[in-house]
Amino acid sequence: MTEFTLQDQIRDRAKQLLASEQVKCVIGYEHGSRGQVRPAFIHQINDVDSLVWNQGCTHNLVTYLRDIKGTFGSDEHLQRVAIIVKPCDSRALNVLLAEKQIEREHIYVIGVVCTGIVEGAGYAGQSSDKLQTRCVRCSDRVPVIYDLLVGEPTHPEITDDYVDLTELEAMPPAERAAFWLKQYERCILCYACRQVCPGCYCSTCMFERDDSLWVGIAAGVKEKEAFHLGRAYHLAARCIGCDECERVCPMELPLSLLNHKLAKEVQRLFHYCAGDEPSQSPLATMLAEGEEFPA
Amino acid sequence: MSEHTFQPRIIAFCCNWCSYAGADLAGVSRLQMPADFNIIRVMCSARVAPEWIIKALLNGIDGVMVLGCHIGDCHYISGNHRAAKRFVLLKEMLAFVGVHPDRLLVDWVSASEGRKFQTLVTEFSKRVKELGPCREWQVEIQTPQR
Amino acid sequence: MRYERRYEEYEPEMKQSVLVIGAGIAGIQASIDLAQMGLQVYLVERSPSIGGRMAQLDKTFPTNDCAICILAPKMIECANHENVHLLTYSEVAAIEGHAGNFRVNVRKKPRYVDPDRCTGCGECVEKCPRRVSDEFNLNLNRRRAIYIPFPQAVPRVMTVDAEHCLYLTDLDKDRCRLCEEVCQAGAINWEQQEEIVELDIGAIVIATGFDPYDASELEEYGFGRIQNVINGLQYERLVSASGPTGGELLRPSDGAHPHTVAFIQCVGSRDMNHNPYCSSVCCMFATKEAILANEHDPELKPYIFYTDLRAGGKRFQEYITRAEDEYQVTYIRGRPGNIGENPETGNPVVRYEDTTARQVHEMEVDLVVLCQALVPRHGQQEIAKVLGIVLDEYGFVHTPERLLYPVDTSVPGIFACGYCQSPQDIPDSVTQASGTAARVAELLCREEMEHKL
Amino acid sequence: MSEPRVGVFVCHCGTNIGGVVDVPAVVEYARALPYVAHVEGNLYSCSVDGLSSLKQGIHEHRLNRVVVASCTPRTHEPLFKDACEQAGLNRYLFEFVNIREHCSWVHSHEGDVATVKAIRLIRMGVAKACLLEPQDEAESGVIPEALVIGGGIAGMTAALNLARQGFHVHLVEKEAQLGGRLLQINRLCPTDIEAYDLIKPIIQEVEDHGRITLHVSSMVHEVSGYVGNFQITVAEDGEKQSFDVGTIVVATGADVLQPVGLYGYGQFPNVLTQLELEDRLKAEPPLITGAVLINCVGSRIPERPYCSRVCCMTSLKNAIQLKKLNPDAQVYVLHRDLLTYGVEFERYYRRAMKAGVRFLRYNLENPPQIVGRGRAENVVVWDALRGRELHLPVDLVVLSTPLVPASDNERISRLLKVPLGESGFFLEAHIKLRPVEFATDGIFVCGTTRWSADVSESISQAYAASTKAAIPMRMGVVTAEAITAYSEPSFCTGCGTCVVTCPFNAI
Repeated sequence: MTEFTLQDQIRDRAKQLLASEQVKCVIGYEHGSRGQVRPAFIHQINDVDSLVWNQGCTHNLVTYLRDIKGTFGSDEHLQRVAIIVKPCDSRALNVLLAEKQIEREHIYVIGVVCTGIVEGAGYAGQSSDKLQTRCVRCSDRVPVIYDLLVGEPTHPEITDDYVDLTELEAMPPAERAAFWLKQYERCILCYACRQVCPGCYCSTCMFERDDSLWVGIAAGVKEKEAFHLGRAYHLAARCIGCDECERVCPMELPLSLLNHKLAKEVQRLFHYCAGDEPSQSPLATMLAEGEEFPA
Repeated sequence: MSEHTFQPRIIAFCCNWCSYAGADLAGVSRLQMPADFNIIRVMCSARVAPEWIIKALLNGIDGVMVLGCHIGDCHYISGNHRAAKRFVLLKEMLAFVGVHPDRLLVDWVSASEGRKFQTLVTEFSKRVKELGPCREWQVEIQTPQR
Repeated sequence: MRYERRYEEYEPEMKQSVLVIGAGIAGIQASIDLAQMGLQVYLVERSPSIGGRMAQLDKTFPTNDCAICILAPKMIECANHENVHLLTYSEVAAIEGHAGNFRVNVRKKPRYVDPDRCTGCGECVEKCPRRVSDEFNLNLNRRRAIYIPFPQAVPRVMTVDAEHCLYLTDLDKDRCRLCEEVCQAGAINWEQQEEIVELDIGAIVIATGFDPYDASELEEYGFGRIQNVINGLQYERLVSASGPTGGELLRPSDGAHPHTVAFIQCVGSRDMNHNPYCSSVCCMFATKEAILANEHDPELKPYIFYTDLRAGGKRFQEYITRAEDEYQVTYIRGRPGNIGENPETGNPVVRYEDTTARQVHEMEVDLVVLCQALVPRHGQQEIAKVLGIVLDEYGFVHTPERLLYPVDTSVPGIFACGYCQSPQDIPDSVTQASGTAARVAELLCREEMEHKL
Repeated sequence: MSEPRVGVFVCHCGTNIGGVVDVPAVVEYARALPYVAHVEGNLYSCSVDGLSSLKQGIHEHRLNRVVVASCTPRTHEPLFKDACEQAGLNRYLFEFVNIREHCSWVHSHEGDVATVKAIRLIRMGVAKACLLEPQDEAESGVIPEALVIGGGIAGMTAALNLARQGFHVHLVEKEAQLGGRLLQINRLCPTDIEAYDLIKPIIQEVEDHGRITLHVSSMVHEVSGYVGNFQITVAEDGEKQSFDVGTIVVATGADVLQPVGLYGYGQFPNVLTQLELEDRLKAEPPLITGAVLINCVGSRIPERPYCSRVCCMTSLKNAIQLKKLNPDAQVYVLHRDLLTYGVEFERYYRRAMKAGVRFLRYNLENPPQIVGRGRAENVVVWDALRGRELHLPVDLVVLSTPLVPASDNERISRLLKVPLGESGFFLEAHIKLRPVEFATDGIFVCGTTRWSADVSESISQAYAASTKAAIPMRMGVVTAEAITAYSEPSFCTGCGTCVVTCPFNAI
């Protein structure tokens, strides 16, 4: 199985869907002007052939669904959207489905079997042959939700070892605090991390509400830290680990570490993995019989 | 109060129905305890937003207690269930960014547990004292002239 | 129906007011419901505070809810309701009239404290030199002669115990009056006299509750003779966080932590020599107390000696299963023949036949809790006489048409709810109390509603 | 709202606060706090003098926020809020600071520390007070009509009581006839009165009552609205009818377990349930020489752990009836624990023994065996108390089975949005103190819908539910809690988590 055939299958189905007017748009990937892969929004059959699929397709396209919420028309004139998802992205679909941000009948999911995305993807001239670390530890080769599956399913025996966290976890608390403060000091509060995140869909972010006083004009490190910790916590048990926040950060803050740490703890404490199912977060449900915290 | 001894600043969020009443009973029973905590009354332990705790600990508060009704006693049926889950995770997160997990204490105090309230406050205050200031940008609170 | 017809014989003008006798959980619930229905409620309570027996309990089965935590808000709600008029430290002295129109005299005993001035601050309590045994804590400790019975008492007004006050009893007439000296509110009033309050009342609710049966009547169990044999209510105070030991389970003889506790059921109940009836709540409260014992100390072994395990309420049987599975509670079917005492250790020695194994054993334990029968409150006979209602042979208020009218006494317009009319637990008492309000409304509110519509 | 003008009243509480906290220093400090327009110390803020001084302060200094620093809001908040209201200030513009229970009493040996703490608490209180906004307690009307679902003894009692109180009642019964389970019962303990004699006049009165609208052979089809104003649609043979009510009482009853496969039931013709025996006793009383009644059939077992409360008495009652029909008959009750609680049942138990009914205790490890060819002939039982096996010749075996949740419960639960508990019976608002209420306002429950109960208990509960339903109807208005959550449309993303998590179905 080569990438070429996957790409062909994607194009074929995209053509069918647009031709039969089953969808009004296909959200996928195309080559950018400088050769990098970028998101594509295909409305015309003629444009379908620009769709690509390769190991540079790093973007989590689910994030674009929140922008078109409310544009799907009425039941009689339903205008669906097709979306290409990797296994990781598909978990974000489940999160949004559970949180009623999208409805299943509004989307046609083209799930692609994924063997991993390379580092530097999404940026011209930076692609390498090395898989992203999140892909190395990823055991999901098949999307958890799809209408059409493209590719041959494989189920490699990989378990997340959380090695990226080991170093920080081993540090004395003071050093850890220093590490993070150093990072947050560099934050320029551009909010790119939030904009790219499929889980950050609030119309007005609570950290920017004018009555909240969370992030003031001073934008000191306390406020930056409060923003990042608050955002990470808001994503706890919801973040599916696409690491788009880290990819888009112009200051290259290691944002994924905190998200990954929370995912690890959510798994340990609540035996829950975000996006496995379109289900309520364990933080919103009651304790099960016999469950006890603080344990 | 010597300038050199560290006086921690602690917030105790107490739910209106059980733990605030437990704190009242401690008072009625004249149970003595350190004074470095302030109680904030909330309707339910689930009302305590994690962001508050984050903000408090980053802004000069050295320890936060969240005290609610015992599981099963919640006035709002399941509020404390959510608090229980929320804060156990928050602790882990705080620990990961270098805030000692002992700076956040979540426990249940019923209206008849004045003594438990005293014990919790006393031990928590002791522990936070050991840990020292949470963040260095402490602002000295003005004390009145007597 | 029968009562419907009977009421019509009386004048149409029904007094829109209700007298509730007894301010335990049943009386409080009935008062709140009646007040919310728009009736004026006069809640008469003999002791200085409302709250009753439930205020003395530590936890409640089958949820282990803290009793005072769920009761105190009800007490406050009741006292604060604009239609409820509390008459604490008062007794019903005389009644005449009939359904819809009773005339009631209530005797208010002197507190020697002006309730309008007293702020409940408690300074007088600290200064009072006189210590007397504390009936709220079942005489396990001592209180002062000026006191409030428990911290959450309502109203929060001090009471001078006239029987023990040094000044009032002439024991120290010249010197004491310390309470008066320290009271900055000027609330102490030695001139206070007994007062008779006259009330016009449409209906009467009696909810006087229960007393523990005096277990010393059963000589073989050594209550009152063996120090480490206590009764169930004393145990409640011992494990209560607001009790005399601050919630530490310590046995009376030496203040040591018990490691084995035996709970004995049917002490004076289901017993032709004492009280033939079943007290209805002991199986469950013994189970609760056993669970609490094990919660206080997971190493502690609780044993429950029972005749029949009566767990017929909602979630009761499950509670018993949990006691066995999670709290190491052992149930032994058998009624102990006698309890001795090991003179060296002070340990009670329980002699019993395990009737399922048909063997006689002796078990030495650190503490014995007698789940004594519960009997109508003392003074029940006198109240019945004043009200003219019939009691049954055990002193419970007789409800002649129990099946259809479970809260109607033998006198029209007088209703009874809670333990004073039949052995029952808290949910049943609360239910009956609310139910009583419906019966009262049927009597008093008909006309009013008919005019409205 | 205009700029805050906060008044701070610091209570000495005699020496309770004043003896520890330096109140004059606290008062001085509070004067300097932002927006504070007036500060004073009181000997007792809650005394008549204190309260009038508070009201005077509001007028003289045009205060629009009040902070009282004294004891606990749990006892004194209503008092001060009332005082504010009397002085013309909205009661929600009051803030309580607890410097007694939470300060002077717990730091009583450290006056300086307690003073500093009192200042901190007051500063917090003033800061919060500045943000307070006046609130109105919204009122809405209550329709003085009730819906009672279920025409058994509980439902009829509730309906009749409400009607006698003067309210209009819609009574919905799914069968064609009123009476419910009691129609199938022969006699009732402890008086052994015929069940039909008991309910006949009640049915008559319900049918004749001018304020009760009967909907028989009907089901509640749709419910919407909230306390005071529910819209109900009832379907009778496909024909729908709508009306509005203020409150709802659920009294739909329970089912009785059919002991299929237990103790030869369904296999031997002479193994009956209690209910079947009742039927026989009514129609053609069987003359038997040997009968065994087995209790706890299908209850107090791992898959159905609860004790059903009423079955022991049913056994006793029918054992006595059988004994009455033939005093020479050998009638045995096999039980695990006999649930004859209280005064009357215990007396009834002694009566049964006197009548010659024999009681044997069996245990789960060693349950009775029914043997016979074509019909039950012998019951073999291990007598746990005597430690021996007994062979009891029988011509009748009766099984006491528990009440189980009605099959309709789930439908009603969804219809009314009220929860079912673990066992499948309805879940009340609080098992101890709110036994006949649901967490949802305006909906109440009674009788075996809630839990196993005998006739008298069901009636008590029906009266209780009736009281609870009458209260809002009698008040005529329901007051909504002034401080409640609301959704801010510009921030709401419609995730629906609040809807799922609210245990009161308030959203």
